[in-house]
Amino acid sequence: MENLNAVQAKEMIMYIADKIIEAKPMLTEVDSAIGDGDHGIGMAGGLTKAKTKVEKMESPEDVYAVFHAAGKAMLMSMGGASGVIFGSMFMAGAKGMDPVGEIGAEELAQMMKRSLEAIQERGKAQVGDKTMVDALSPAVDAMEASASEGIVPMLTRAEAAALAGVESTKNFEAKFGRAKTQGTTIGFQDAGATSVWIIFKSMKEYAETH
Amino acid sequence: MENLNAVQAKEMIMYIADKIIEAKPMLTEVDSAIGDGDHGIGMAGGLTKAKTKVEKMESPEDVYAVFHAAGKAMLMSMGGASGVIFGSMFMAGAKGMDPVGEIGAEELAQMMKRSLEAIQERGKAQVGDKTMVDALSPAVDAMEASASEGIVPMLTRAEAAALAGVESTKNFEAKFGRAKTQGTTIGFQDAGATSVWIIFKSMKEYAETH
Amino acid sequence: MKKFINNPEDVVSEALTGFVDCYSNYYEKHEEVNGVLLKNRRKDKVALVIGGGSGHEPMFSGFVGKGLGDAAACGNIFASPDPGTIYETAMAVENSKGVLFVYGNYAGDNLNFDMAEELLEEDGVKSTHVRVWDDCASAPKDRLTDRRGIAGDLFVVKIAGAACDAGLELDEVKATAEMARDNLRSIGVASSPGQIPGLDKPTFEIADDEMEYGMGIHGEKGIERTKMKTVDEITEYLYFNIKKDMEINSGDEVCVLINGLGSTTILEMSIAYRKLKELLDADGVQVHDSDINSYCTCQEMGGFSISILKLNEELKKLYDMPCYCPYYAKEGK
Amino acid sequence: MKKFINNPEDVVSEALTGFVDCYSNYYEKHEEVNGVLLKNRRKDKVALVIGGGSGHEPMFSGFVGKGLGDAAACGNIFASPDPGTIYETAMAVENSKGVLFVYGNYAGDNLNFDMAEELLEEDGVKSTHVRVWDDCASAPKDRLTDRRGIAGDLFVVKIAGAACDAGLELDEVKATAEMARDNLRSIGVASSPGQIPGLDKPTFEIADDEMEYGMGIHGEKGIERTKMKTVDEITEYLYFNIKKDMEINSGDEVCVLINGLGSTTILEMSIAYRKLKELLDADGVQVHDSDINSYCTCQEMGGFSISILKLNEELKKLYDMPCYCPYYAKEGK
Ligand SMILES: Nc1ncnc2c1ncn2[C@@H]1O[C@H](COP(=O)(O)OP(=O)(O)O)[C@@H](O)[C@H]1O
Ligand SMILES: Nc1ncnc2c1ncn2[C@@H]1O[C@H](COP(=O)(O)OP(=O)(O)O)[C@@H](O)[C@H]1O
Ligand SMILES: [Mg+2]
Ligand SMILES: [Mg+2]
Ligand SMILES: [Mg+2]
Ligand SMILES: [Mg+2]
Repeated sequence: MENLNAVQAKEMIMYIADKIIEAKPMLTEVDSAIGDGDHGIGMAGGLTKAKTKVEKMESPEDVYAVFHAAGKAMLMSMGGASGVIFGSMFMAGAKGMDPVGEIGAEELAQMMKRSLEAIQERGKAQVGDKTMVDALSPAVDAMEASASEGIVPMLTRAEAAALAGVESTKNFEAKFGRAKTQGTTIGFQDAGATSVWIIFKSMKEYAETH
Repeated sequence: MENLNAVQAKEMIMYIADKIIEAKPMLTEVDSAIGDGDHGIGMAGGLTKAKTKVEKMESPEDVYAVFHAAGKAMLMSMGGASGVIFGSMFMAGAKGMDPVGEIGAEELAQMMKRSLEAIQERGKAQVGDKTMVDALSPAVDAMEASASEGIVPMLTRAEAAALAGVESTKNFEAKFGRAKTQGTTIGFQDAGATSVWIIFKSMKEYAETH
Repeated sequence: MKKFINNPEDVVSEALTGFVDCYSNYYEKHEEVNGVLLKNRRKDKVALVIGGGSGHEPMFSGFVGKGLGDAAACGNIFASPDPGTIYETAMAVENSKGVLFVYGNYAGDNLNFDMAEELLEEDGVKSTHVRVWDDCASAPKDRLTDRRGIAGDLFVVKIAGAACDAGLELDEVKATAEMARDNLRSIGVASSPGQIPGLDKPTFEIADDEMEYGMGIHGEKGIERTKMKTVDEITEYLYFNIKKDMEINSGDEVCVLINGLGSTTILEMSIAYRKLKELLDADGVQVHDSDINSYCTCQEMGGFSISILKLNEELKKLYDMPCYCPYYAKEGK
Repeated sequence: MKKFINNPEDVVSEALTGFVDCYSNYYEKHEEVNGVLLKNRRKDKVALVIGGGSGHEPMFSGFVGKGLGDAAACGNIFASPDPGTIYETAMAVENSKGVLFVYGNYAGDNLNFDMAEELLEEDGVKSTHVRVWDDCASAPKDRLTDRRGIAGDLFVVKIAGAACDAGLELDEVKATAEMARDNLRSIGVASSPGQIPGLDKPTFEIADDEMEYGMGIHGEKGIERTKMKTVDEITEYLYFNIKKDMEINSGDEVCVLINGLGSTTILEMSIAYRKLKELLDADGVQVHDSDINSYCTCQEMGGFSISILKLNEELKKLYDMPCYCPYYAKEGK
């Protein structure tokens, strides 16, 4: 894949949704260990809505509109902190962009970067606060650094960076999230970061095969 | 003791009160096995009030007034079914009687008989319903049958009859009382019947030594 | 079970003091006995005195108010108040138009309230009573007077309070309250026990996956213990049992109370109400008014009951009169 | 923990349906989202929209009423409603005089309500918010905005509702509600956990003889875990902590709420109130009004909190305005 067109963006979202729905039990387990255990339910529900939404876009012509619709569907249905955070991951970077039929690696990286900024602006989490930002931030860095290599290599690096980010969350103490546990959270990975990794992994897998 | 005078009636009530207060833990245990465990607290509380009340009667001149005052103090303070029942045991038979300085065995027996009738009228319990009536009713029968022998022999027989009555309650299933247990009550003695026995035992002990 | 108390023996008196302190805009405590008195009460009507054992809060002390009880006589936990308490409480609020006592039908309460009525009679104060026996699981229909009073007490207090407010005479108020009582059925389900402060045994024992239909509000044995069911199934069973006991026909108007026994949440009871409403709709029964609340509790017992009051013209008129107390307020229609 | 539910996933929607069915004389459900709307609301005033996660009933849906919230946006259990739900709920009740949102200060709620405000702005609807951070145990005083909102929410809703009713403009209502928020402190104690329907773990774990000061209403870690104390000792500690945080002087007038977290009884909380009143009396503080109730729960969690609202002329006037909903009614003075 050289560029990502609007129809591919739609298919990519649908592919991500399937993978997140598949991972629902795993995400539940991860969130249960130190959170309130609802992250799998929330993400699976949100991405089901996103999938339904983009499925209805018959022959989409604007890549950004596809991402925006998916993010908005999540945002408007999930609730909790993660609804806004993960909705923004797809929506914020696509918001207000001029319609385009396809985007390259550079645009994709920039879109994710804008999303990251919006997420941090809204959620106030920094790297090291044991949130999804710990996976998204290095993934965005990796995208920016490797965008010139093309979409597939870029997403491959992004996935690896996200996974390392997930690992890093084990070293941090949680600062966000409503149902903090009583004990330490060190040694446990963050649920939202895990979702970020699954999303990048899915994007890469889709890109590799299309 | 040939007759019971008003001062002795007062002392007898005080003696009963001390014995019931002594028996509080035992009565609690008995009521706990199949009831709600408050019988010891209730009886001890009621007889403390009765004792305080008659203690204040400096040189009482009416035997019935002493019993009535004691019963009323119990009745007006104990609450629950047993307040009325045990209050009536002292009060009902003394109520409306012409004042007398002392009473003989016959009068004592008749007083208890009137109390029993009032208790059954109010409480509707029959012998065999596993209540204090199972001890009081045979005790009253014994009193009537042996009144001619004098107070001490009469109370000795009454105590024995009450104790046999307590034993008999083990064979019955409870029909009264607010907090019935879930299982069977057979094999357990009734708390109220136990109190009746202690009361007769105390009356006898007092009479023997005065 | 951990309790927020000081000395177990002081629970009732300390709680009454605090309760009356808290609602001192409305209530005062009787100086001598455990009676809660309404401060600014109407003086030209039959006095409504309610009461019973403590431990079921807000029942009974919390239903003293305008258009409700004029006073509540409070016993120890799960034990009837003594005749002295009842007598003094009634004397403090009676206005020479007589006293109606409304209380749950339990042996201890019956004995003590009867005794109090005798004391009032000796003083020339007219009084009478209505015993509430709404729990249709507590005895068969041919032994109505053996049935216990549970959350349905509230409806009888509401109607009796309105009848007093409407200026009815003592015998009329009594007849009206009895009409409410006779048009009323309740039945509950329990899932976990409550605990009396100071005692170390819970009011009953039940397995982790079990529940019991028809259990009483002191833990009295119910009619059937079974594995935990869905709330829809439970609601269906409860409604079915009420209908078996009291005719409810299409076109009837009813008031409904879903009453929590202590620790069951409004969230859960709302789901029960949803099902009950479906069943009532299917039967063509119209709900005039309804509540979901924990009005008659058994300490922190888990479970809830359904109470249904069938209205007629007269009951409806009285139900629609306004009432106010901190725990139960109706605007009136 | 046994729950009276059907499918865990349907709890919130089924409960909302039942709740609105039960109080259909007052409420209607938003057709598309989990919003509870007041039926006969005034149309000439700022709209007050409250909300947050479900599971704390009667908070928030139960505080929709006259002189209170015009609507409540309800999330899943212990999770903020999404911006769509908040937006649609607000749109259903706004009357072109703007919308004030009052909610507890939690990361998720802040994110979602902010997002909803942006959506309203895009549609030209003015809105603003007051976040309640009354729990003085949840963060030190120099990090006020990190504090959580607990039972004190009710006081801010009461004052904001009265300010709306009094015809104040949006910015004035906001300023008044903030004044209430800033004159308000709460702190609680927990003795046993609640449980989210469908989850098999309780919200926290605690030993049989322990309690925890300052625990949050979702089981958030408190400030001190200790052996169970007497309620007098506990009340003293809680009051002491509030006084450490907010100046309370002799002659001050306050409103007080003792709020049960789920399974703690009115009996126990009345004993706590008794002690609190003694302490306030000793400090020369006058109680203008007070309540003992379970208004902001954490499912069947054991424990209670104390909330104190310090009055000034303006707050008192607004507090004394009447309000009515099935769970909270004040007659007005
Ligand atoms: N302020 C925040 N910024 C970034 N990510 C956040 C923030 N708050 C929470 N998250 C992410 O959301 C995840 C939790 O999501 P979820 O369990 O669905 O929501 P909740 O915490 O409301 O139960 C966390 O693991 C974290 O990665
Ligand atoms: N109707 C009745 N007639 C006679 N005795 C009764 C009756 N009801 C209860 N009792 C007696 O009272 C005793 C229980 O007393 P107590 O435990 O003090 O009261 P409660 O049953 O209210 O807890 C029973 O053991 C029984 O002997
Ligand atoms: Mg979570
Ligand atoms: Mg007993
Ligand atoms: Mg008892
Ligand atoms: Mg959550």
